[in-house]
Amino acid sequence: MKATVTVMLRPGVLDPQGRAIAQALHALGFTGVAEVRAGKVIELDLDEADPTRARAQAEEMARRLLANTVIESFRVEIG
Amino acid sequence: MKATVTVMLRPGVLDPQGRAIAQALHALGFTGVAEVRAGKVIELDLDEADPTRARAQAEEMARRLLANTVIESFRVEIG
Amino acid sequence: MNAAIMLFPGINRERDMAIALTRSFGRPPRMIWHREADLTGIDVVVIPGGFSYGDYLRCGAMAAHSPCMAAIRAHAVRGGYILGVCNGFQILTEAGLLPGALLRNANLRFIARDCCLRVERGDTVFTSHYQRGQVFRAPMAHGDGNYFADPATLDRLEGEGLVAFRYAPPVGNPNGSARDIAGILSPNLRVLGLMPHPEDLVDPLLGGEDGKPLFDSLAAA
Amino acid sequence: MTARTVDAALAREFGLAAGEYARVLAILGRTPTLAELGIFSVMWSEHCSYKSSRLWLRQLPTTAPWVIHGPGENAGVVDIGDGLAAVFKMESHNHPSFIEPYQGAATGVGGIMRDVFTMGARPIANLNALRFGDPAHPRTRHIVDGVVRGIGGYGNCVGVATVGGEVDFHPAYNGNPLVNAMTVGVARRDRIFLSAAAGVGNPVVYVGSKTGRDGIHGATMASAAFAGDSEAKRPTVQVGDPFTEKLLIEACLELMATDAIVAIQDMGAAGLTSSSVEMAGKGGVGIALDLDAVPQREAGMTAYEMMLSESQERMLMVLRPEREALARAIFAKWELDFSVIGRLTDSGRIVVRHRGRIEADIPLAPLADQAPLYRRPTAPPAPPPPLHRLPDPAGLAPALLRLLACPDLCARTWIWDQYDATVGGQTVKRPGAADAAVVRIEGHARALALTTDCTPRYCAADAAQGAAQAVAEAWRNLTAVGATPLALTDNLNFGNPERPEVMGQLVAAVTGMAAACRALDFPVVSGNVSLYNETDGRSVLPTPAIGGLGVMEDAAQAVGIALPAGHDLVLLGAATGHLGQSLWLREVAGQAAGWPPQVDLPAERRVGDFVRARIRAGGVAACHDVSDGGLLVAVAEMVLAGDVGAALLPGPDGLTPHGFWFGEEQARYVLAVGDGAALVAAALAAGVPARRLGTTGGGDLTLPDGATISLMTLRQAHERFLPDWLEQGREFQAQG
Ligand SMILES: Nc1ncnc2c1ncn2[C@@H]1O[C@H](COP(=O)(O)OP(=O)(O)O)[C@@H](O)[C@H]1O
Ligand SMILES: [Mg+2]
Repeated sequence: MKATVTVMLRPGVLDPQGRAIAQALHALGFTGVAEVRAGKVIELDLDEADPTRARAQAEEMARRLLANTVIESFRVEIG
Repeated sequence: MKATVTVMLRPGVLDPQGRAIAQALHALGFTGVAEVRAGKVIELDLDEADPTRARAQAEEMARRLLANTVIESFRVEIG
Repeated sequence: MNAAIMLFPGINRERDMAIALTRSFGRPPRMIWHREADLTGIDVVVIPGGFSYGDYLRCGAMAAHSPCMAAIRAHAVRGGYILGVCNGFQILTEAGLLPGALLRNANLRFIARDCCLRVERGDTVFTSHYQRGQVFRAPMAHGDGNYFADPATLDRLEGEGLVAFRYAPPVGNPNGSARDIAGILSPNLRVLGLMPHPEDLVDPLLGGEDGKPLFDSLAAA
Repeated sequence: MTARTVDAALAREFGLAAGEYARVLAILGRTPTLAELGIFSVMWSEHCSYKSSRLWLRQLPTTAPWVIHGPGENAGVVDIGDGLAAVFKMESHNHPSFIEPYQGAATGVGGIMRDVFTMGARPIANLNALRFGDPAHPRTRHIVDGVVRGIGGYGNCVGVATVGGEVDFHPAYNGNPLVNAMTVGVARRDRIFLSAAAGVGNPVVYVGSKTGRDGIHGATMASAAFAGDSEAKRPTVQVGDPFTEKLLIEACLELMATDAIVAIQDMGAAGLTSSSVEMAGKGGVGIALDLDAVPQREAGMTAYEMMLSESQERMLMVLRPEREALARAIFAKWELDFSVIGRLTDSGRIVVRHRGRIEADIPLAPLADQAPLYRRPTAPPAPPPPLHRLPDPAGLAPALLRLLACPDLCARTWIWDQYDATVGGQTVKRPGAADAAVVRIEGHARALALTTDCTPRYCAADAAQGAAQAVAEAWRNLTAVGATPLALTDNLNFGNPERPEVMGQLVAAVTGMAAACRALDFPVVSGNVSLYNETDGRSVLPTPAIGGLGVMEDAAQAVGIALPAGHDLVLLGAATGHLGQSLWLREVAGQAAGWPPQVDLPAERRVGDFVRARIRAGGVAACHDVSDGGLLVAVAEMVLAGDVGAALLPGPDGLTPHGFWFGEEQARYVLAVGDGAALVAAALAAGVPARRLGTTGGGDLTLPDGATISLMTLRQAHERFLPDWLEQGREFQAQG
């Protein structure tokens, strides 16, 4: 089962990378972009056929290692 | 309209980060993880109500800036 | 005081740190490979700078979750001293031994230059050979040194006098750190984390001895 | 690469000329397999075989009593005293850095470090010699940004201080930047590891990262000119993993402290092929490889792919069989792959097995001995346009400010500030502090002085003089910190050798280098040739980059360029007002004309030896050689480094002020000393031209014509360009 963990900076944490991307997009003429947020995505190949258990595992991994919950939040997608 | 651009290393391109994450997860006792790939995600707030046009814009941004197509591929989700 | 340097894979300033400790302590520190984390007889555990596990995922994250962290945590619980510099600071925050987190530098670049640090308290085991308010120079070399904590945590740090060093003029705050914070202490004042590298300025030939008082302080404790 | 028929057409696609393919057929007596064709094509590529340059490189002096290993090993090795040796080399990653600047530069740094630690040396310093296109060209900014990040990204992570280098901009590099990386390591002189395999039956061991399909045919790519379609060559881009490199350094050095290693070689260009062929070939033995044992990152790789892969961070070793378990344990500790992939044989052949089939079986001797060697036609380089007598269109102060601000002279702070120059705790002179970086050797008083130099515009005008100048400038930069120059490494970057005028430049450059090396006792101990640096038929400027290494017994004697207050400034060396090919001529008068300054090798030596002796004797507070931009720029750089002003005296009668202050004559130094008159007298007595220039102090630079420039004005002019251009996104405006 494949699990995708997406990790984003929490709202309130300054995201200089997102801001830099927004500026660069504007400079390229993409003026219709408002906010940009940059984050990480981690794709996991899990040895687990049950989606519920796979999700629980991936969430546990995210909590323990993949995200730093002081600054980041995460979401998990399965399949 | 919100667009999410996910950028991953192309298949076959060395992903040292993914490999290191896999090893760290194993060390933490998550032995059921096979491959791990690490990538980036960029969330864009687009000033565009039409999903087709929003997708086209986001794809153009990915090609021109967000992804380094020499080594990375990308996918776009809308909404 | 007996000092030990923790060696995680990818750490690269362990030699600099050993030189600085040897100068002040008069004998070399013990070097401890992360898989052999026996800390008996050690008073101060030093986690040096570098790129543990390549800084992949997040700086310090993987080292902070490695098995030997249990021994370091136990050392802290025992009231032992811990010094984390640069990657070591990142590891300590990732491990929850110090609050907050180190984000990417605000300019999104690696910054390697000298900065100026103001000593916020001169009455700790790490800073007794400095004067409070003294400004000294230290090389910095990091891509992720932008200190972040939520406002309540920042207020608590300041209120309890746990800010050890702040970036100061003329160089100022190079990386965007909240409230110019360059180094912080644990509530019992026994754990110090800081981003710049005092260990790289302990020799007049290399540009000065501005960093030496930190190690002299430890040696005298 | 499934089931392509091997024939002359495929051979041509692989970069083998018709005659070369015919020779392959003759050696094998049959049609090669795909893997064999791959092996021949990379071994006989320009990059690996030096087929266009080998004949000429023989002119270079490579020996001296202090040279332990000259060219022919992974890196050069020189005796630096105290039982120690310095191991160093420079290598190019030009084409990869154009395709993917970050990864191209990063893997260039990784590759050259492996050449150094494979010989048993701990890398202690990196340098980088960079040439970029016109700042006004739309792609240049992206390339500069990526290359600088890549060099820092790799070197900072591995924890080897990046202490020096050089940067030039010129439109000739628009489609082909040059990224030359140099690494210097230190080893015990009796613990140098070589690559010649020995001991039939001994295990051949693969360590490091797994093999993927990265960079297949990278060596061939580095041996072909670019066309506008170079994007199509992209799949060969390799990704660097500095974390693994760091582990590999530590694991190799740990193993090297034992007696386990018989021979060791990094897997660089042409990966497993060149490392196995060279190790067995040098040792005069055969080698049998079993590719099933190669650690693989991807499924279904063919023998061809594995033999040609340029995956990074891999090494090949021959071990004593009884030490295999010990070695395996060390690599397990560092969590690196370790696999016995073959044995040495007495067959004199390389035999490659994969999935039960013999995929290659080639006699090693003819693969090396019959490698192509060309004496390509040469045409003498065209002389530069003549320089006519010029009035000064600007005056000293405006010209100085313009020069200090121009891309080729502006402050490189924006670049160094991204390189960790202090890691290791031994950097005595950081970038910008002195003419050469000075790095002490841990636990010793001794230090190495390191520099890279080349002035491509001189080489374009006169390749022989330009190349001699590059050698002389490297020697001078080492001298200026007080070091004894010992040896150099080079990176000869040229265009397409099949063009007679390019070949003419190469031959002239090697001749000029050889003369300078001989006159200065400064042998060549390692190097690299990078040809086919052209895009759409336009060659880069001939760029023979020189990496110089010197030693000083006491690091405390190292002198920098920063002026102290209250000193006299003295010029040593002759002033003739030579403006041909000067930066003043280009930036202020808008011309590139005339011959470059001539290199007077006996004068170079006489002045340099005098300067070094004065520094050793103490009493020299600052020293800076006079190079790009001339005397006034040299003084201004000293003023800025010291944050101390200076007041200058008029130049000699008979020279125009702009000729005196902006001429680029060679063999010159500016010294700050307590007693200028005494120094001038001593110099003249030693046959060294000398002249008092002025005094130091205050907060301004006061010129002999009375103009006064504040340090702040100077600094702003000097420091603005790179940050404005790269951070603020400001477009480059050519001045004048
Ligand atoms: N321009 C040169 N001057 C002197 N020696 C050179 C030059 N170019 C290459 N060499 C030497 O030839 C040998 C092979 O070089 P190279 O193929 O670049 O090494 P590697 O196999 O490590 O990539 C090395 O010993 C190198 O030092
Ligand atoms: Mg090599």
